[in-house]
Amino acid sequence: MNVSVDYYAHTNGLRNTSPAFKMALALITMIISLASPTPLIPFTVAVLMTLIILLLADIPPAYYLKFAAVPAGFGLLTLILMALFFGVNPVWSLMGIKVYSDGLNTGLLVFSRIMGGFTCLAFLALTTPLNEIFQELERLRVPRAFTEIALLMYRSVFIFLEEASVMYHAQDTRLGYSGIRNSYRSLGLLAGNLFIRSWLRGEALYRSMESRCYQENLPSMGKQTSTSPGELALLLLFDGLLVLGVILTSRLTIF
Amino acid sequence: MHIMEGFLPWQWCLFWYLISAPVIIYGIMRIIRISDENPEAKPLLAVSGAFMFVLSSLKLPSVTGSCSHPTGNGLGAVLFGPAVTSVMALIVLIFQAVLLAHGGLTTLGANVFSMGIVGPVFAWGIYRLAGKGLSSSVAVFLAAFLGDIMTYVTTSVQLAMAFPIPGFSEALMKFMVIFAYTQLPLAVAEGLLTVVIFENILKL
Amino acid sequence: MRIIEAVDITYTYPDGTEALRGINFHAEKGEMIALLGPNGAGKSTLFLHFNGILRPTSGKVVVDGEEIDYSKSGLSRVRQKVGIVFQNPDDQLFAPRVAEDVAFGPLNMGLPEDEVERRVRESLERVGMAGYEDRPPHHLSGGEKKRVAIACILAMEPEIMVLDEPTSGLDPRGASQILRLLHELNDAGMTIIISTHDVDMTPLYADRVYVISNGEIISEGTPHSVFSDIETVRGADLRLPRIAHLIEILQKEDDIQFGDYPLTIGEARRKLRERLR
Amino acid sequence: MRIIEAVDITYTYPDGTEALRGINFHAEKGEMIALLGPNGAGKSTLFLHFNGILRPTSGKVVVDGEEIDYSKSGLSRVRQKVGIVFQNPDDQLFAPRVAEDVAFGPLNMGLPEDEVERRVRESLERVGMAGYEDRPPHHLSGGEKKRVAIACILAMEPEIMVLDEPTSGLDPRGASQILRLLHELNDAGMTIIISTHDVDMTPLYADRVYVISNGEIISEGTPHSVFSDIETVRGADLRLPRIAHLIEILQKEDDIQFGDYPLTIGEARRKLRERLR
Repeated sequence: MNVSVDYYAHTNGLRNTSPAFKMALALITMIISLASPTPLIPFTVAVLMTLIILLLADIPPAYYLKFAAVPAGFGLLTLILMALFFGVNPVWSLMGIKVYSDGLNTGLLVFSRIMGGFTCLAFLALTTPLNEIFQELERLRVPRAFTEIALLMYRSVFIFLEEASVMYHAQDTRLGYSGIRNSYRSLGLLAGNLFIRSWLRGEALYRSMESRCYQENLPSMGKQTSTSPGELALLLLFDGLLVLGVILTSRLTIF
Repeated sequence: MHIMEGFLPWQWCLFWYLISAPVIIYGIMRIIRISDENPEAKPLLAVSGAFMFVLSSLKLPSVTGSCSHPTGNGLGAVLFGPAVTSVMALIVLIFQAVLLAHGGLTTLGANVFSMGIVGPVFAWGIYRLAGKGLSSSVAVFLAAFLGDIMTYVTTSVQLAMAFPIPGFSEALMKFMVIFAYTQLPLAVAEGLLTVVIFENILKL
Repeated sequence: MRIIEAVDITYTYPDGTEALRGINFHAEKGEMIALLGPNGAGKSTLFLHFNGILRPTSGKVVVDGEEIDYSKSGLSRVRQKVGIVFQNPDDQLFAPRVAEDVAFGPLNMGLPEDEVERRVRESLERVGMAGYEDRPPHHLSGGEKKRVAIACILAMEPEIMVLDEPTSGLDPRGASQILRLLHELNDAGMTIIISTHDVDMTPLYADRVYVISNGEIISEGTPHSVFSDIETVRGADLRLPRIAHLIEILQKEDDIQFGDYPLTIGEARRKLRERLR
Repeated sequence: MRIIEAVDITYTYPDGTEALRGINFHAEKGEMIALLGPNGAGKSTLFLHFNGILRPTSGKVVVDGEEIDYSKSGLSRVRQKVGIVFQNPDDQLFAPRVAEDVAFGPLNMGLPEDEVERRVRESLERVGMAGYEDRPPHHLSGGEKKRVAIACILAMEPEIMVLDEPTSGLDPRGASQILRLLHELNDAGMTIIISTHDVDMTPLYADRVYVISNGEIISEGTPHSVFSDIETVRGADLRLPRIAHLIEILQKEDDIQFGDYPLTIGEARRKLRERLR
């Protein structure tokens, strides 16, 4: 149960940069990386975003590497699968296994986009607390009912994660996870118990909100932040250069 | 089954966003109506969403040795109906993308469609149909199991549409075969787990 | 002047459980009152009546001379006068940031933005949590969460603060910080009602004590008068404060007479000093 | 014979927080030990090392002369020897019936049905909850839940029982029942380790006390030796037991000498009786 993302989101070096700026940077860059028809720009995005995460947001490299290992591994697997199964023009043949050049190209492109997209997502996740993201969405006129539920959910998630982990330990102590049969029974009991708890918490929460004059709608409570002209210029420069790069490299092929 | 960030070409990302949007909008309208009638609804939906998120972060051991993350969407569909569940699923997917780096933001539309719309609609429909003749445990199992299977089929279709190499049907076959090996046991697992959860909730 | 009063209230849960059976309770303005009772005696249920979250099956609750009006606007009024701090701060803190949680009440009251800001700042200062505005509650310790929960109520500037087991689960330092805070608030004029089963702490703060057992008030008075009736206290699954118990044993078993039992360390010190010097 | 021993263990959470920094701890067979410390000192984290739920970042845990083997079968063995009762019984009671909850451990151990039944019956009898087999656990009182939680561990017949804050949140009667039960189990030969921040109760049961603060053991010894070093105790956000505090004040402020501070009512009574008669 990995909530250290949330911990870094609240403590990283870019904690006080405007969330709107961080969101715009992550999303626009993500889209540019996705729109690039060749792998070079997505890989560039991955490198740049990684540098920002490590140098500006001060995320410990060891932690970041572990965090990035899963998508990188999955991306490589995709590359291999695509090269072997998703092509029509074989280039090499090793012991009867054919490698397709077009498959390899598609695989490389998808791999690069996964890394480009993931690093943008990681940048957002590690620098911006989830609640600030939803508060920005609220300012963008996403319906309040949607953001309110998400904001109310945020706190409960951490409470339930903690409770679930204690329950899991309590079951583990009594050998609840020895063997698949036991594991199913235990996990089912845990989930059922957690479900009941979640409803009890819902009631308790409503009661305590009622005590503080809650009437149907949460007042808007987010911190007001604005994007500075400097940030805007930086955003335009950074993503403008990337767009230029996409145009220049659009005819490049590797294999 | 989450499609990762960066995996789908942008045209398909946009396509699935547009397809999912009407359902989400309808779901949000339903939520607004429910919470106007009952002010307790929002806190309750929020804790249920948190429950779905936490459930999905638990690892479920499977026969093949891999791990699945139960989604709780089937459970949600049975409790709240498919439209509200799709909105809850969307929020949970955003939480998963940002807190756990599961799934992604550009692929959100596609993921909501497979996991938040198709899965719950099937689970709900099957629960309704099966609930008439079969015992409630069997109905719950079928709903969760087939809801899961339909989610995987949908994901395969989405991937085959994005990578129709050499053609759509060949690609679909390949994705379905890959999923059949890895996901079928997990669908059974989730079906069983949902039954156990459901029975525990009824007993308590 | 009786600022809050419960007159003969009974409450029966929908499942038929009788939680309260004819409770009479009142607080004078500026008092600090302990509602002492074992788990399950009805303390929390009674508290939920004080600001109209629960409506008594029979009887009435009077706040500031007016019977609670259970209409929307009436409830909003009474909830601004009577603030409840719940036992588990996790049930109460729901916002992603401390400052947002504290602002929730004032915003619901429709106060202008700068007034909300002032109240958030001042309440956090008062509970010693200034500087924590941007923290998410799940990064706080138990004692800190409790203090933020109190700030949430303070920000509504109620006349009466009702606290359910405010020191339960806290270590000695955390508990004494909360107690000191409540004393300060009380000195500044706030009426405070505390539910507890901690008999050792009760004599340290309570002007008056109610003992509740099985949904009934079975004793009422100053700490000394309540604890002098040992049978009643023990009948409610409670006990004497340890200091009083020591003196009781010396008096009963060893026939060393002290008169009225001292309840706190300070009182016992004076009594013993007289005898030992 | 040291039945359990933690040798120089450190534990760092994935986010980099150092929860334990070089803990040395041991229990002799048949001892009753208190691990005293404020909230957040690392008590629960340390306990989770005792049966291999957490694996130390460095150092080792030795149970019954063998270092914990973290393989599946090794963990299964150590968990049958060391049982942990968690702080909140709601986190460990899941089943719809008390009997099913108690049977959970023995069933997971793969015991035959009649043996499971015998253990369920005997453990419930031992904690005084016979006759509650068919009740749903969430309808029990706090003290009853706690006793069922203890029965759940007893049913696995461990050699060592580890309890996290067993009396927290309980009213005086509930707390003293749990304490009596633990004494009985200890008299029957079970090694018992209790984490707590209740300094008043500690001297009533502990053969030996460890004081933990900020992930380090800062003091160790008999209750008398630990509490005689007041500075260390207060430095760990704890305090003297109230009885000892009374005597301390008399000794320091009023210059009435008693020598070693008494920690319990019984001890204080003897000291005072000598002086007063």
